Amino acid sequence: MNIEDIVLRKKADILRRGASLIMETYSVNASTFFKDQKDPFANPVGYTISQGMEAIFDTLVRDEANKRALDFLDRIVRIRAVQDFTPSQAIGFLFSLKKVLREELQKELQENSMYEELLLLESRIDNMALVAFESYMKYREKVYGLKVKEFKNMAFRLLEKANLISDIADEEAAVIKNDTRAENMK
Amino acid sequence: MSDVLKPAELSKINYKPPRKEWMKTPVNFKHGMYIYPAKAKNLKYLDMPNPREWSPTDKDWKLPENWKEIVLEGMRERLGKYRSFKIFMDICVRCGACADKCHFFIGGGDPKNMPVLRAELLRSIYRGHFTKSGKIFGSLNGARELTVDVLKEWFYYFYQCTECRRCSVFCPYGIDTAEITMMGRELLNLLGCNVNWVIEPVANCYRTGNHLGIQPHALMDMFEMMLDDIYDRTGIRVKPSFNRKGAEILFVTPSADYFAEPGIYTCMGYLVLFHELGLDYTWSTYASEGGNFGLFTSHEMIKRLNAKIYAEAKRLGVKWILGGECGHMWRVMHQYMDTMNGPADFLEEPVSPVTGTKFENAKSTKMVHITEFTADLIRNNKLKLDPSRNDSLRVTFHDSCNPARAMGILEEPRYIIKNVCNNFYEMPENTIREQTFCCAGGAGLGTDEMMETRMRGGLPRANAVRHVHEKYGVNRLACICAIDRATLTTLMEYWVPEVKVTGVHEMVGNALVMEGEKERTLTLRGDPLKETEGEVNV
Amino acid sequence: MKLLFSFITVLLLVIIAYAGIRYASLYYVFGVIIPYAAVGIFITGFVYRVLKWAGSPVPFRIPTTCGQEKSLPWIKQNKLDNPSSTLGVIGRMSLEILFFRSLLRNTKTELREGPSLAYGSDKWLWLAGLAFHWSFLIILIRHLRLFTEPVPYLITLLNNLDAFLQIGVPPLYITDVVLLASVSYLFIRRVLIPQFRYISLISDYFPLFLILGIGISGILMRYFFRVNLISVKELVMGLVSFNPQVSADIGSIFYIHIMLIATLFAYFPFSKLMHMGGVFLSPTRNLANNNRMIRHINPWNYPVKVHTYEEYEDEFRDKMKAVDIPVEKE
Amino acid sequence: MYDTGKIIAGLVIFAGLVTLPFWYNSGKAAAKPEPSLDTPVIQQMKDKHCIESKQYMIDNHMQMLNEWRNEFVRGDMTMYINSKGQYYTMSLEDTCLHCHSNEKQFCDKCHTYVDIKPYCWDCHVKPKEEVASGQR
Repeated sequence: MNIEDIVLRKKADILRRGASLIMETYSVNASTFFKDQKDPFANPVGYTISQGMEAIFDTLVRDEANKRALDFLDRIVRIRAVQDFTPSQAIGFLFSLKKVLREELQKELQENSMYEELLLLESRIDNMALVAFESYMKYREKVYGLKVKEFKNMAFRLLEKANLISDIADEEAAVIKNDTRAENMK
Repeated sequence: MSDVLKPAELSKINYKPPRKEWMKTPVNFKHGMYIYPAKAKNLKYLDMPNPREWSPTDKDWKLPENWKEIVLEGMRERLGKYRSFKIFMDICVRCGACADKCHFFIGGGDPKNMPVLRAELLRSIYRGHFTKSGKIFGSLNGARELTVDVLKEWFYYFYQCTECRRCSVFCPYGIDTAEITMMGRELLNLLGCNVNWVIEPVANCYRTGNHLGIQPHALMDMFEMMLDDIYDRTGIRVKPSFNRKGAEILFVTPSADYFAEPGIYTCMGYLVLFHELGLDYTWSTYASEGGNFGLFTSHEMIKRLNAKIYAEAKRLGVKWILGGECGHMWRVMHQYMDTMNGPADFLEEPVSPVTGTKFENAKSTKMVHITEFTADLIRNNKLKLDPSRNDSLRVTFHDSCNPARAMGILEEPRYIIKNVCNNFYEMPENTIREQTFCCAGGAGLGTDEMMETRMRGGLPRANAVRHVHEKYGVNRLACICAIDRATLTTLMEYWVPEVKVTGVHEMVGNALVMEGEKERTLTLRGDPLKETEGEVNV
Repeated sequence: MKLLFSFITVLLLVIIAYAGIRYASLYYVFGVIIPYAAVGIFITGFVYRVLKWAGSPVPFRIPTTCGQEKSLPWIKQNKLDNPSSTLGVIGRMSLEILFFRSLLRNTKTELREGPSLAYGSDKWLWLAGLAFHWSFLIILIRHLRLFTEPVPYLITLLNNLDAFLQIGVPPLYITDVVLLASVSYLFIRRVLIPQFRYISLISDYFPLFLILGIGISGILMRYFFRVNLISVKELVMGLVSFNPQVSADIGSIFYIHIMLIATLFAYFPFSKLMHMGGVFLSPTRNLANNNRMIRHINPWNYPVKVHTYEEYEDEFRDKMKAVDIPVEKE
Repeated sequence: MYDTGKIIAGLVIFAGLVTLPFWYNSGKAAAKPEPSLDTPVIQQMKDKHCIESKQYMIDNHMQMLNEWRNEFVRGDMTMYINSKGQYYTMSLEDTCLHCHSNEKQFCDKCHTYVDIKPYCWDCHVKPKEEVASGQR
């Protein structure tokens, strides 16, 4: 029996504890709500986490850079990137999975001395953490990008008027437009 | 392999916040979660108290010496003036029905964003200073002393509420956090603790008539550009009038519609619609702002800014007023304007010049919502529409908070959308109509300084959009609010980048078949009309 | 801490009543003075509180609308959730007060994942709240049999209905069971769910304990430590006809019951229990959404400083003229 | 907008409802019920006693009757042994009503007063009223 089988067998427990460890990074008030409210629209955070954990788990066992899993990981990180966390806190939940694995598999690990296999599993978690880090940075940058973009949108016409915005594709049209405008302004 | 960390050691990292009582947890101002304070020059221009340079992260907020007296006196005065305030302070039973209804709590999990606790921030002071039981039992009964820390907490959390009223829908006593937040902000304003994102638009609006402080000649430039774009798309030169005396209708819309992307396209929608109808109407440069950030400041400021609308209608001698797509503007027009600045007895009961329909429901205020006006046109077959022009769009509709929960405009926009486009899909039931989720940028929070807070607060809205995007391939989010058009655009970009935001009248403008138009190849936005947007898959 | 404080206070009340009767025989104090005082405080306190609310005006009409407004005649208005007439408001308020409609709104949902049991704690809140308030009301009315002579037929009927299961002697009242069950639920919910424990105050726990105490003492009295009902009614009738007579042949459990009820009545006007009166006055519920049809008057509306058109034109006249915007003064 | 009129009206209704018992009973002296023991059988008894002490019967007669019924109908006991060791037949009609043949003057007096409707007469036939001659 290899470690993947054992992990699969304990899937439900591992998933539940994994998700619950993430939830517990929130205040106790929020975590009960995130855990208990099952409506995906009334509770997008809890829903995303529990859905995401399942996908992450599958990747862990199968060792494929499964697009679906990465997508779900991305969704979790996307949420945590705008919540009240430091970067390490935002991604740290993946490492808490290691804790879950070790605790859940403690008996089997000792009996079958599967530590090497465990290391393999853990390195998959490390890989995912790296992916998560990339996502995290991507979304942090996005947040800053949005700040700039929103500012531009807000005064779109003013910037356009000051010739600060110009679409390359519309270059030709813009020239004509600016001409007529120049005339109108006279 | 014995040096594998034991579980207990691994678990030493503990993110759980200490389990302290909420009163003993002071706020910690972090970047991205507060808005910069109002600049002194803006406060001075508005004759508002305590203009100074300061920052919420400062230890010393440079409060007036007798600040405590000012706040308590302010509270006493407001308890005497607003039954709502007094009742809402007294009757909450803390049943918790509201707790998980706030988008900021749902998306972030900060317990003080539970509406009940947000109100308790104020209630605890009320108990401590205005009730016997609070004075006797103190913190045991949820009472506390007014301190600078309390003030900081107020500032933090009352500018983390978008006054969307969602919690009020679920409260068995109708306790409205918007009302409580408004009181909290009024008290903060007495000390000069306000945010620039609100006060600057207020000052600008007061002086120039609009939030960005655009002067009349520049306003005309903005319109020129829009008119050029309309000519470019339709081949028709629309000629609106400004400050024209004797027009039948005064049209008022938020200024973001002339300046901001994608608001301008909605504005182009109005322009082509009115042109096609040959409507006898005028814009005003003096009353060029429908939005009213006074609502996010104080009741007095609402009135000071709103006064322009009736004053201008009277000066121009119009018969009635038509209002554009906006959320909080309509809260003011619907629930405050007539009471504050009425009676509008110099106007006439609104009648549509095109269909002859009497707008009975606006017979006192004399101001009609544009979706009521347009829905009536469509119902009476007065518009030639080609909904297939919007075929590249798969649309869902976001009910903006104020039209939904302070007016009840739910069917009119839907009726219009269904007539101007062929693909309309509703979001899940508990996220629309009176249960709609806020964009998280209303009530003066829509600034980039609050980006993180806004993104997480907007998650419930975005999540429902993502659902219809994945299920039906929705790629356009329609709304009837200028703040929505600005903030949802950003929100979508973060959570569901495939979905763009539009005003309802932008789609009307696209579908409208105009007399003498050239064959349309571009939308008002300048996108190719027949683009099939390849990746739409159902 | 808050929980303990409330519990001990209620316990203390029980002990005071027991000791007062058992060891000091203060029948007149506990049977006459305290009940009169409690009712006096209740009525004057209640009226005072409501009048205090009434002293503040409703400056603006701010209903929370929960459905389609009245607009064009062919658009169906939701007359109950967004009323535009007094009749509609009465309908909305009735649903609110009799059936807690706003709380019920919590149950609406579509598309749920996972076990559906976990969801719906809000529905339980509605159900427990409704069960609690209704059974409390029925129990209150039922007690009128001890306050009236002859007993009106309607009260007899209510008594019989409530006991129609005919379990045991004297027959079990359904509302007794429902009341205890629902109050227990409301209490457990407040203690066990962290969100609610976090927001709870003494003034939340105390009335719960008090009502639990009243319910338990009442049930003990009816089914276990039996008291002489004839004497009880005699005492009560004496009170309501202002001719109080005390008799020593009523057990101390009765006085404990009375003590707790008296406390609840006296405490009522100073507490959140005033939501009973307040719910009628809530401006987001008891106003019609007819703002644009009928002007609402604000009694303290005062003139404010505005930026007039003249001031505006003075500042921008040249710029306006430059782009041909008509001006008042050339 | 104060709505003073409506609020005052509401308060008057409220106060009226709360004080209803005071109004309902005003001017009426509430007579304490005196169950009558005046029946021919009791009159003839030398030593006037019930099967248990008077106080015990006042407090517990309903439980006793309930137990009697259950025992008689569903159990196998037909005799009751009282605290003094005397035997009585478990019978409403033959034992209780033998002496207390005046239901209206005896049972109903208290039951009506505190609004209790015993369900004895759901099964049993109401006895013919026998009142001592002097009563009429």
